[in-house]
Amino acid sequence: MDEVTIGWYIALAAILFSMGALGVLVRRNALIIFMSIELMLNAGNLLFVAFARHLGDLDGQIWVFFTMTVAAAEVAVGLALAVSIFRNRDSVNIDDMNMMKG
Amino acid sequence: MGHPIVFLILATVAVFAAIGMLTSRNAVHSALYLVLNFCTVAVFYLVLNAPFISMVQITVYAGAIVVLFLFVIMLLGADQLPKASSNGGLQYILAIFATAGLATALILQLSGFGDGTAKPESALDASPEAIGTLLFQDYVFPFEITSLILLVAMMSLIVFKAQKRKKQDG
Amino acid sequence: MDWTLGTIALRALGVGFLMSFVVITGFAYTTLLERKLLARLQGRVGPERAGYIPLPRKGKKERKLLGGVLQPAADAVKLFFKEDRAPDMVDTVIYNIAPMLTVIPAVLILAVIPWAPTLLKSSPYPYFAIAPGLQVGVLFILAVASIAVYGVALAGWASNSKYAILGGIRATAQMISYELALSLTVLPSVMLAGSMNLNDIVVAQEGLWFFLIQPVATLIFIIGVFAELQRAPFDLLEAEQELSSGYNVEYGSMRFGMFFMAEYMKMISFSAIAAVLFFGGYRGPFVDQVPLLGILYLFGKIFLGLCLMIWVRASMPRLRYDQLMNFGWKILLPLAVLNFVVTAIGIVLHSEGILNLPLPG
Amino acid sequence: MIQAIAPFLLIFPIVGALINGFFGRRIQNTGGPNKGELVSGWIGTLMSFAAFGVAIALFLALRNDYGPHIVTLFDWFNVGDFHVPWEMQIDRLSSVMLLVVTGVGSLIHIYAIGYMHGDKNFARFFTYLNLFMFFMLILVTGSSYLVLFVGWEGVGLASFLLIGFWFDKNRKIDGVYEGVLNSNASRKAFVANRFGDLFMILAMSLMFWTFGSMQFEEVFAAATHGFEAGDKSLPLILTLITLFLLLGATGKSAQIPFFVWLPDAMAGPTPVSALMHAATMVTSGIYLLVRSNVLLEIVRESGYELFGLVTTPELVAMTGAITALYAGLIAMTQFDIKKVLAYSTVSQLGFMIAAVGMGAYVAAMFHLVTHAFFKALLFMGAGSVIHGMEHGHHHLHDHGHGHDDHHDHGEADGHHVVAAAVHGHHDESSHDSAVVTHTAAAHDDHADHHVEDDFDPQDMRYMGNIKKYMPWTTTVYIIGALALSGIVPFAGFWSKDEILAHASFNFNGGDGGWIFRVVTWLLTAAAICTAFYMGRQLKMVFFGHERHEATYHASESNRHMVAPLVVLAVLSLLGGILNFPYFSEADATASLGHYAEPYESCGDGKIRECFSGGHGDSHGDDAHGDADTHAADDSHSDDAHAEDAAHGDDHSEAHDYGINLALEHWLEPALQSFELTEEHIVHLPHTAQSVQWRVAIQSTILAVLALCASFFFVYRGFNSESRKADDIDPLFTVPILSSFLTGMQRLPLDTLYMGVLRPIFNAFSWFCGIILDWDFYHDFVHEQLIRAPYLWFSGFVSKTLDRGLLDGGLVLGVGKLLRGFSGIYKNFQSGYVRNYALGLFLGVVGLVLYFILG
Repeated sequence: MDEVTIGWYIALAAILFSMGALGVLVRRNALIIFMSIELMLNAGNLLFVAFARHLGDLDGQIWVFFTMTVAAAEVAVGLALAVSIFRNRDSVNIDDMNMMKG
Repeated sequence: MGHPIVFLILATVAVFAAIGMLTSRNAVHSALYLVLNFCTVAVFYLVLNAPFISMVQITVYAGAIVVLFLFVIMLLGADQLPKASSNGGLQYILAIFATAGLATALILQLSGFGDGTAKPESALDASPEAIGTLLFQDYVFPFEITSLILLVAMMSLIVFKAQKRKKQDG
Repeated sequence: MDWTLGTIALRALGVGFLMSFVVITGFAYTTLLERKLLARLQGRVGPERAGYIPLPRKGKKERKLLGGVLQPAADAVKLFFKEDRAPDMVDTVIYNIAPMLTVIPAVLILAVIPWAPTLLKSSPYPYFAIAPGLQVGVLFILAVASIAVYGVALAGWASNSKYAILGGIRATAQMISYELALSLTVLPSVMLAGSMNLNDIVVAQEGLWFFLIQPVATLIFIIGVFAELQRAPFDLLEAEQELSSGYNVEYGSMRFGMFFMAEYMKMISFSAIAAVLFFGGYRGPFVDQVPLLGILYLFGKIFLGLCLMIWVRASMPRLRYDQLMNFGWKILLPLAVLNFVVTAIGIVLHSEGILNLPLPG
Repeated sequence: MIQAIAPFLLIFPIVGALINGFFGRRIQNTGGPNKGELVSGWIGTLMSFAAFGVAIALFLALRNDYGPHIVTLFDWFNVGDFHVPWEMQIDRLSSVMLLVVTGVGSLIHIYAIGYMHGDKNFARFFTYLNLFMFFMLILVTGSSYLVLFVGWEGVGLASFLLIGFWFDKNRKIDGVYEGVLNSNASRKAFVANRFGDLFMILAMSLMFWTFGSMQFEEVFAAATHGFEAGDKSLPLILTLITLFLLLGATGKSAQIPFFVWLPDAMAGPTPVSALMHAATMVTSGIYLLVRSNVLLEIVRESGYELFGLVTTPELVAMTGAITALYAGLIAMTQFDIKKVLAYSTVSQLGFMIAAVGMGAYVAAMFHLVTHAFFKALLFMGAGSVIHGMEHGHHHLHDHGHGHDDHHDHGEADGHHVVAAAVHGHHDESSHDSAVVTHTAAAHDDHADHHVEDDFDPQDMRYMGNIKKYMPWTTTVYIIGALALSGIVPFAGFWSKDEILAHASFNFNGGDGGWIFRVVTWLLTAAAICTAFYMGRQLKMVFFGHERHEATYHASESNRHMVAPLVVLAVLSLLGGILNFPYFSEADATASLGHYAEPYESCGDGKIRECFSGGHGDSHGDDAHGDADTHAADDSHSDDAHAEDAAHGDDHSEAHDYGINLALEHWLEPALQSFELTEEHIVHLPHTAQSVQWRVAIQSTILAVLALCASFFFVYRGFNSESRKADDIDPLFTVPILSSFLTGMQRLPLDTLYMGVLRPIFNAFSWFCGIILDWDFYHDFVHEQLIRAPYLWFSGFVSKTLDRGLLDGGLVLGVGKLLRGFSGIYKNFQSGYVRNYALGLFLGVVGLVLYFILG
């Protein structure tokens, strides 16, 4: 316990990731689901940076950039969708979005 | 890779923030917990010798993404969902078990990875110059691709908006 | 002095306390400056009763020297002693946190501003600042500036009032919009200096202040700062006529005061940033010989910046909301991008030896 | 300079295609539907003109410069040691093709602006035109068979797209939408072309297998080398290669086995017919064979006979000649104005192929060029007439009269032959039944009287006396028709005569065998046919009396359409000077002697090398596969020639001959059959370079006679004076019958005609139309041997197998079985996103656990 190893970060990232996943699965507010996805991405990013540090290699940090870019794009589009769905159905509850029900 | 006490404090805050985000009834509170989580992760980045990423993390996530969330929540007034009929506890139980299982498995199996073989801190030159050099030399193609992704996202938003406006006009 | 981790932290605490104290005190007098200057610009006198030194004059009324010097203290006392109560149905936690969230970024920015060349011979850092080790100072500023919006937005939302939430939404949209142009105009300085460290940027302006090379960027930066500070002519989120002072309408007492505290402190810190990025920072005559002069020079520049802000407030009408958005997205942003591109091309041409431009390095 | 500008040949058209392809619709509809069509059209046209400018520049650059310039654009394949660069070969042959393609193409672009006016897919049309241009230029400039093949397929694609351009026309013909018929026609063209392409691929594969290359230069050099070295297997291989090339050419150039697509291709808009199916695309087969002249000449020289019967050049000549006559005969029986021209095109292409087979490459190219002029002119003139007729018809509809009258007349008159009018449509629509030619007699039994809805602006029987309403079109059309018929001063006379002269030379004094004798007669007969059907068409369309109300309202087409027509008319008039023959043998010989000097100065007959020596910079040694062997040649003469070139003597030499035989002199360096050994140098028969007076006079007389005959016969049918009295259906006048009838009344001579000629003619035309065209030959194969079994098989598969066994037995049974289970499974499909996400996540967790624990 006297030194922080990469394993600690893996554990932390795993916990954060699982929480994000849980959020996606149990929350009904579409916006919070988006946030949970962001949390999952962040867990991944954290691991990237930790490994970059662990391996003394900058590439991990570069990939964090790309993740952030994609996350930003995803949020922008996703929120626009959420807004327009809200305009149509007056709700951001994803349980209301069951038009695909068989 | 940081002092254990620092790590533990930060990790506690991060996990606490994540739990808060998960359990808040109010979407605005969730967003704030998320910001807290992001800021903690940013501090982790600082500890991990990635100041540049850390700052970008705050700017992009805290400064842009969550602000967008807040903006949308406020705009829609969607901070609290009306009570709706939940479709069963099975979903909750299964989800909790599955995520718990995943977390346990990952922690148990992966946290032993590469024990104590971290490179010294000096091995990593994370200055903006180094990142820029790497980004524009080795990763220039993915970089351009991300710019394309952003462009497409932007265009999709514009199209979206334009359609909506047309619908309103018509 | 031995520069271990502990002493560095200690030093940062000490310097931080010192500078924050100076600035927080300074903020109080910035309010006075604003009131006096505004009054002068509008042909009034301004506060003159609190704490003047009476100079009796023969046959006439006495002359008031340093009129109003205690006015900030009086204001503070008044604010502190007002009854502090919140409306019903507010989101208590956030309602209470929001004013603090506005103040914190304003103070945080001070951490990276280089006040002077190194004051202590033994210091491992080449300049005097609270956190001199941060190499990505410019990014830090952008990061902190980007989270400054939370305070206003949350204050608006938590107040559970229509006016307040409209003010909050306006603030969010406005700050997101103008932040882009602001960030883009910071970059030319970074490119010219070749570093994100603020001290490097200051040092690079040894020969020529960047506002001479980058007049457009300077102008856009200043406009962006006005928008970022939500000061006239961009003070739509507290537009009295429309929103009855917007996001802070439900606040009272010192909570209300903290919003103004944040505003004036941000005026100071952004003046400092503008000085650092475009006006040579602490650079001035003899500053290399007498490093302490640097602090004076920087304060002087900050003072001029404050005066500019007040002057603009006195002379410009408020923009309409659509004008604000159009201006930000359709004029400032393209202009900033263009300026950025031109600068990049210029730098490349210079470094290739095709053009001989007066650039540092 | 050539290196620099040549790529723009390809860049301009593709840029035009891309602009119109991506933004065309927007440009076209700027400011309202079709408000911006002129912009869109002129973008395409200007791109085409730009390519024309480049072609002219290349032409000028090649004036003092003989050899091929290889312009490497980029590496195409790099697989191990196998490199295929994408190269353009600019030489004098390709420059002639370039000028024709871009020049005529540009004029047709202009014409198309007028013709397509108001079409809702205006921009798409120009996209396709430019795309076609692009591929055609690839085809013409490719330096290897492989690159050529890319263009070859590309023009096939463009042709497909353009024939089916109006795939959405919803006018019904016999219960079938016209658009469906159009797209069927385009598919037919595509498939027929693919058959030819199959042989192209075979030829290319064989070539690659034999010579290890598909570059023209390398293949020809290797073949020549092998031939000189006396390689025993070479003649057989080259015979096969040339045979396959011939078959490939028959597909694209619509020769006898594969010509069925060309008449149907008239479904496309008229500019397409003019551009592709007359002037450019169909000539690519000719170009291919001319380009491969070295191979053909080697085969001819080796004398290898396929099955012991014919050599491939002879086969080429036979194919061309038979097609020429056959298509000419069919053309005489057509009533659709464009189909007459289509069959005429097939026939004229036959002339060119025959010329190639006889070794008269220059004559073939000459006819190609002039034919491009006047056939484009004729097609566009026909388009103009159709346009006018349609206009008139619309006008008619707007005024809401005329049709009932027609109907009544038809009834009152009681002529059953009225049906002829109706069955024009069967011609149009029945590509499925492929009864392309009908005579009136064959359809008497189908008589019905829907005259009103069946107006067909392309049917010549509805026309008549157009000259009164469309004077410009009439004038230029007559010029084109005379040119095509081979009447004296017009372009067609000179080019066709040159081919006939070659044939006659081979026949009389040359070394050609019996085959060339047959070829000569066939071509002469085809030339007579040509004059006859053109005369018939002129008569039916432009002279006589109006036979339909619409004709009265026909009006001259707009400027965009008329201007190119006038330009082409001038070219058709003057095209003969391109290769004006000498009037005396002596002049020709003198010219040749003079011209041959540079050859001789080269010493041992390496003429190409000799030419190349003059401009060593752009034609480096590495361009020649066998440069070292050639470099060992007489270096002194090379130097001397280089000096000459430096002093510009070369230039003056090349232009000492005036206009006489300009094309021949121009092309000679590019026709690489010169590269053979010394004793085989002169394979281009130079004997016909002076006028063969006998042939010229003979063919002129025959043509004039045929024209007169056609006017005489057709006049009877389509000059019914009674039209004015409005008591006879104008469409009643089926040519043969009515000419016979009127003849009977006036001339005793017609008794003879009635008794003898008419049955013969009827039988013959019936034979052509029904037996030859339908039952007997090509469509029999296509319809009966291929289509019917295919239909049967697909019916079997779909009805019996699919619907009966699979659907009925398996699918439904299984479906019923599954319906039970699905009731249970349905519960999983809650429609809640979270439930699906959970399923996904459980799967992921399962996988992770499997990999971690397992």
